[in-house]
Amino acid sequence: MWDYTDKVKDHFLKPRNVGELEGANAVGETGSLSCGDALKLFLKVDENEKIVDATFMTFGCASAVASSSALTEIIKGMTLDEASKITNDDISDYLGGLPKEKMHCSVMGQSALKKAIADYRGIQILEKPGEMVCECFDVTDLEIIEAVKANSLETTEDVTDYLKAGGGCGQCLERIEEIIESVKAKG
Amino acid sequence: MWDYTDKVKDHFLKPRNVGELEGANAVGETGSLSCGDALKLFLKVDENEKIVDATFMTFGCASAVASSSALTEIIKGMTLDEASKITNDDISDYLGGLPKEKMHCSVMGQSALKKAIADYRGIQILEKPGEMVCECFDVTDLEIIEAVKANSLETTEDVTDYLKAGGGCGQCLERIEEIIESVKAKG
Amino acid sequence: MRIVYTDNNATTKVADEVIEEMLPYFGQFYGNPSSMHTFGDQVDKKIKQARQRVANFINADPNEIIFTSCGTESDNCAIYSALNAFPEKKHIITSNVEHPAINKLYQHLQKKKGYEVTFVPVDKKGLLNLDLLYDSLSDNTAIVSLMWANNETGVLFPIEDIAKKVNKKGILFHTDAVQAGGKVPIDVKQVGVDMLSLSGHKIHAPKGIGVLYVKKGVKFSPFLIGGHQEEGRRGGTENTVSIIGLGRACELATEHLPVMNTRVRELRDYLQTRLLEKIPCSSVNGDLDLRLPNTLSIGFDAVEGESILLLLDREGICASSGSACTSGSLDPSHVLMAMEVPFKSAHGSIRFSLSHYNTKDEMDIIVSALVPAIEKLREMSPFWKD
Amino acid sequence: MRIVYTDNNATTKVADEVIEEMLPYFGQFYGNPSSMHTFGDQVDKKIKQARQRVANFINADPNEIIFTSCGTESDNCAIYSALNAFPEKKHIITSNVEHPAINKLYQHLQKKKGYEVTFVPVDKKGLLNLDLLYDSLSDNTAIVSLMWANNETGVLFPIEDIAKKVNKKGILFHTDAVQAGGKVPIDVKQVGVDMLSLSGHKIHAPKGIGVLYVKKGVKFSPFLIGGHQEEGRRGGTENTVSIIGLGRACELATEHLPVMNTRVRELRDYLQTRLLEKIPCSSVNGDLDLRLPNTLSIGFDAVEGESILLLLDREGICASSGSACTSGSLDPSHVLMAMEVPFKSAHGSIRFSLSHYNTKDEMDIIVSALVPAIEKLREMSPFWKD
Ligand SMILES: Cc1ncc(COP(=O)(O)O)c(C=O)c1O
Ligand SMILES: Cc1ncc(COP(=O)(O)O)c(C=O)c1O
Ligand code: FES
Ligand code: FES
Repeated sequence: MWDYTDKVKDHFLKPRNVGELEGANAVGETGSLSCGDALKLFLKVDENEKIVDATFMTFGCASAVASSSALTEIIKGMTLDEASKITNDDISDYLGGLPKEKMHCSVMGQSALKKAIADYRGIQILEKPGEMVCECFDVTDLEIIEAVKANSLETTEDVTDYLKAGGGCGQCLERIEEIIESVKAKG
Repeated sequence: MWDYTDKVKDHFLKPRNVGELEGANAVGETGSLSCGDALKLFLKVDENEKIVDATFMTFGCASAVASSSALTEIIKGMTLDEASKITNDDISDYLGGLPKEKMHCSVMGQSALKKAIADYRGIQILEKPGEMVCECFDVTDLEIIEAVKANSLETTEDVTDYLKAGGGCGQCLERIEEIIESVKAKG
Repeated sequence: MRIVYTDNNATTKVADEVIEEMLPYFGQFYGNPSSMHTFGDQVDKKIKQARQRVANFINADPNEIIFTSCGTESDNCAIYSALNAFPEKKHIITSNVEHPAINKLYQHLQKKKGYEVTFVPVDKKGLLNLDLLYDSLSDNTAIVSLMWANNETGVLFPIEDIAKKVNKKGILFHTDAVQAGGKVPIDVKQVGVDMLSLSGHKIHAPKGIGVLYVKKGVKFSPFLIGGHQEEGRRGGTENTVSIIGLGRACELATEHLPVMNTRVRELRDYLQTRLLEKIPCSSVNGDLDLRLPNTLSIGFDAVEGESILLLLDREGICASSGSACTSGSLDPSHVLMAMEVPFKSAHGSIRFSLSHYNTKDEMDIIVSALVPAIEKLREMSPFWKD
Repeated sequence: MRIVYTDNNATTKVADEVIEEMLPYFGQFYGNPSSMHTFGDQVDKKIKQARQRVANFINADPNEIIFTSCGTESDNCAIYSALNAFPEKKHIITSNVEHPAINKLYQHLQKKKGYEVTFVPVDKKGLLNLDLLYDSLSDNTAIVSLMWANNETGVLFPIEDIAKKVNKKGILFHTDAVQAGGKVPIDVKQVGVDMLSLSGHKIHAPKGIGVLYVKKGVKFSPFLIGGHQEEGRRGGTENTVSIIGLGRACELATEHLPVMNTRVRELRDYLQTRLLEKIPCSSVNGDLDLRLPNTLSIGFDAVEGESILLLLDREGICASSGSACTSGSLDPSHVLMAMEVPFKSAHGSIRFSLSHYNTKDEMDIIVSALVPAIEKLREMSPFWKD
C-alpha cells in the first residue's frame, strides 16, 4: 500500500474546491476514463490575469484527488505567469511528497494547468508526438530515442538521469530497456 | 528414517551369534568396505551336512546386522540342502519385513549363505558378469539388457516386474531407464 | 477499530486449530525429517500424516502430493515439468484471465523461450470460449493450463469436461485450483486432471506453503533441484511447520465446505442484492451462476477503485480492487479487460471475498460504508454527470 | 528422554524470541502485504523491518535482499539468473564438495542443458585447489559458485580472496553461505560477492524460508514468475510469518556470534579431544583450523555410520552421518569421497554440529555413549581386526 503523507490523506478525505466553477473562463482537461486518471481544472481569471478562483473535478486514486486539490490551493491568487511556472514537484512538495508510484498524479496536475492557461490565452497545445512510455513523467518513446542517440546513453539509469523517465513507479523500465537496445541494434 | 520393526531393532541391539566361529568348516563372504556393507558368515557343518552352528561378523547398517543375526538363527539346525533354499524374502519375513531401501541387506545374507555352502562343497562361484546396477536385488546391467530385449520391456516398472530391480530403494531407477533407452536406441 | 475482513481471495486468517497443530513443531519438535534419529523421525511421521490429510482433501494418493512454497511455485513447476517432459512440443495453451503465476510465465515463455502461446479468450461473463480452446489443441501442444476458479470474479471453468477432451488427445492438463480449494469440492480422481495447484494461505493455513498434485504415471521433472526431499521431486528442507498446518487446514476445509455453499453463499448474495439496490449504476462482473459462492466483483460507474478502497479502509473494511498483485499500475485488471467490462465500471470495480468467519452484521456495515463513499467520489468525478 | 541435540547443521530449534515475534501474524495480523488496506499494510511494514534486519545481518542494503522459500531455492535462483544474464556463456564452475542444491543442479545443467562444468577438487583437508580454480576461469564462464562453509566438515573456503579474483575477470560470483550464516561474520560489502544464499532454519528461524542477496547492479532474472512481490524479483504471496521470524533470528544471530567463536568452539574442541583420546583409530575430517567453530566430523575405523547413529539415538543423542540428505544410499558422502577419506573411516564418520544451546554436560553424555557404541560395533565388524 502507498505511504501517503497526512497532507495527502487530508486533501483526499476533505478535498478543497471540488466541483464545476460557475463563471469559469479557463478550463484544462487531462487524462481519460481509460487511463484511470482524469482531471478537469476550472479557473476564473480576472482582467489582470490573476486567478481569482479555481476548482476541479477528478476521477482517480487518492493522490490524484489530493494533487488536484493541492493544485487549486496553490494557484489561487497567482497570476497566470506565476502559475505557468508551477511544476509537478511543487504540487508534490505541497503535499509533503508522493509515493514514487504516484508521481504521475502531480504531472497530471501540471498538465491540466498548462492546458487551462493555454485555453485562456487561446493557444492550442499540440499533443506530443510518439507513444507514451513513462506515464509517471509524461515521456514518449521519441523523446527517449532522441536522448539515447544524442548522449549515447547505455542503461535505463542513464535515461532516468536525463529524462526522469523510469524514476517513478518503474513500470516503464522494461520498455525503456527495449528502446535502448533497439537504438543500439540500429547502431 | 527407516521404519524398522521391533524384530529388526531387537536383532540389531542384541545380535545373536556374533563373532568368529572356532572350528568353522564353511565360510562365506560378501560385500566390501567400499560398499558400506559386508558380511562374513561362519558355519560348522557336520557329517550329515547339517548346520550345527553358525556365526557372523557384519560391517554395515542396522538392518545388515539384523539380517545377519536372523540368518544365523534361521539356518541353525538345517541341512545344507534346506539352507540353500533360503531366500532373501525368508530373512526379511523372519524380521517382520525390512524397509524397501534396505532389501539389499537380506540379499547380502542370501548371497553369503550361498557362498558358504559352495565353500563347504568345494564349488567355485563365478562372479556375475556385467556391472552392478541394482544393489538392492543384485541385478547387473547385462541381466537387464537381456530381459529388456527378450521381452520388449518399455518402462522401469516393466523391468521391476521382471527382475525386481528398481523395486527397492529406487536408487537405480535412473540407470535402468538409461539402459532401456540405450536398448531402444539400438533398435 | 473493528476489522471487517472481506478479502479472503487475497489471503485468509490462519485458523486457531491450525496454529494449535503447528505450534509444537517450532521450538519443541524441530528436528529435520530426513535425519537418522527419532527426534527427526517424529516430524517425518507428522508430515506423512499431513500428506495423507492433503491427499484426502482432493481424493488423491499421498505420493501424488508434492509440497511447494506457494501456489506460484506449484504453477511454475507444473508448466516447466510439462515442457521438460515434451521438449519437442513448442505450443502451450492457457486462458487470458489467469493469475500472473500462469499468465506472466506464459508471456515469458512466449517472449524469451520461443513458445507459441494460445491465450483462449473469455466472453463478457468471464466464461471460456470452449470451441476456440478445442480448436487450438494440436500435436505440438505440450500443456493446457486453465484455472478452476478465477481469483477476481470467482467465475468457474468446466474443468472436468475440459480435462476429458484434452486428455483424449494425449495432451497434459494442469489446473490452477488455488481459488477453488475449500470453496467447491475437488476430486482429482473424478475430474481426471494431470496436475493441480493449491495454496495454503487461501484456506486458512499460513502463507508460503503450496501443493502440486501430480497424477500417478505423469512424467515429472523437478523445478527445485537439490536434496532428495519429496521423493526427489523437490529439493530443500521441508517447511515442516506449514506442511503440518496445511494438513489440518485441509481437514477443516472439508468440514466447512457445506457452510461455504450455504451460509457464506447467502451472505454474498445478500451483500450483492443490497449493493445493487442501493447504489445506482453498479453491476456485477462475471457469470452469476458459474461462480464461487464467496466472491463478489462489483463495478461502480465513474469512480476509481483505489479511492473506494481507501474510504472503506477508514471504516475498517478490507476488500480489494482487481487482484492484490496489481500495484502501481494504472491499467484496470487484465481479467476485467479480457471480459470487456467497460472502462467506466472496470476502474471502479471492487472485489469482496468472504469466508465462514464473516457475519450478516458485517455485510450491513459494508453497505452502510459503501453507499456514501461512492456518492462522495461521484460528486467529484468529471464522468459522473455525462 | 533427555534429548542431546547436536545436529544443528541439519536444522536448528526455532528460538523462543523468534516464535514470539511471529505468533501474532498467523491469526491476528494475517493481511496480505500487497493489499490496499491498513490491515495488510501493517504486515508490509513489518516485512520492511524484517528485510532491514536481514540486511543488517550481512551488511547489505534492504533492496539487495530477496526472500525465497529455502537455501535450495536461493542457490537454484542464483545460478539460473546468471545463466539468463549471460545466455551465450556455456561454462560454469563450482567445487566437488557442494551441497546437492548446487551439486545436483550443476550435474543437471551438465547432463541435460549442455553446459561445460568444472568441479574444482579439494585436497585431503577439504581445502580448495585455488590454482585449478583460477586456471579454469575463462571468457566463456557464466558463474562461479562456491560454498562459504561446508555443511559436513565445516571447512571454510577463502571467499573474500576468491571473490576478488573472479570479479576482476568480470565473472559473476555466488556463494552458498547457508552454513556460514550465524557461525562466522558475513559482510557482503567487504567480501564483494555478487550473490549469496542463506537459509533460515540453520539460524533458529523456521524451515522453509531463505534469502538470496543480489548486489546492486547485478543483472537479475526471476526464478519464480508471477506477481510483483519482492519488487518483481520473486512471484508468490510472501511467507509473511517466516520472514518476520527470520528478521528476528538475524538479530539474535548477530548477538550470538561472539558466543559461537568462544563457548561453542570450546565445547566442540572439548568433544573432539575427548573422543580422539578415548576411541582408538578415530580421526577428524577436514582442516582443523579453517573450520566452522561448531562442527566436528569424526571418522571411526571399521564401523558404519547408521549403526552408530542408531545406538546414539537410543541415548537421545541427535547427530548425523554425511549430510541429512543422503537417504537409502550405500555410498559414503560425496564430500568425504572428494577428500579421499579412506572407505574404512568414511563409512563410519559422524557429524556433531553444535549451537549455543549446547552444554558441556551434553558433550560428556555423548562421549559416554559413543565409546561403548563403537566398541560394540567393532566387536562384530569383519574389518576391525585386520
Ligand atoms: C551448504 C548448504 N546449502 C544449501 C542448503 C539447503 O538449504 P535448504 O534446506 O533451506 O533448502 C543446506 C542445508 O540443507 C546447506 O547445508
Ligand atoms: C488463482 C491463483 N493462482 C495462484 C495464486 C498464487 O498463489 P501464491 O500467492 O500462494 O503464490 C493465487 C493467489 O495469489 C491465485 O489466486
Ligand atoms: S511509468 Fe512510472 S516511472 Fe515510468
Ligand atoms: S538399487 Fe535399490 S532398488 Fe535397485
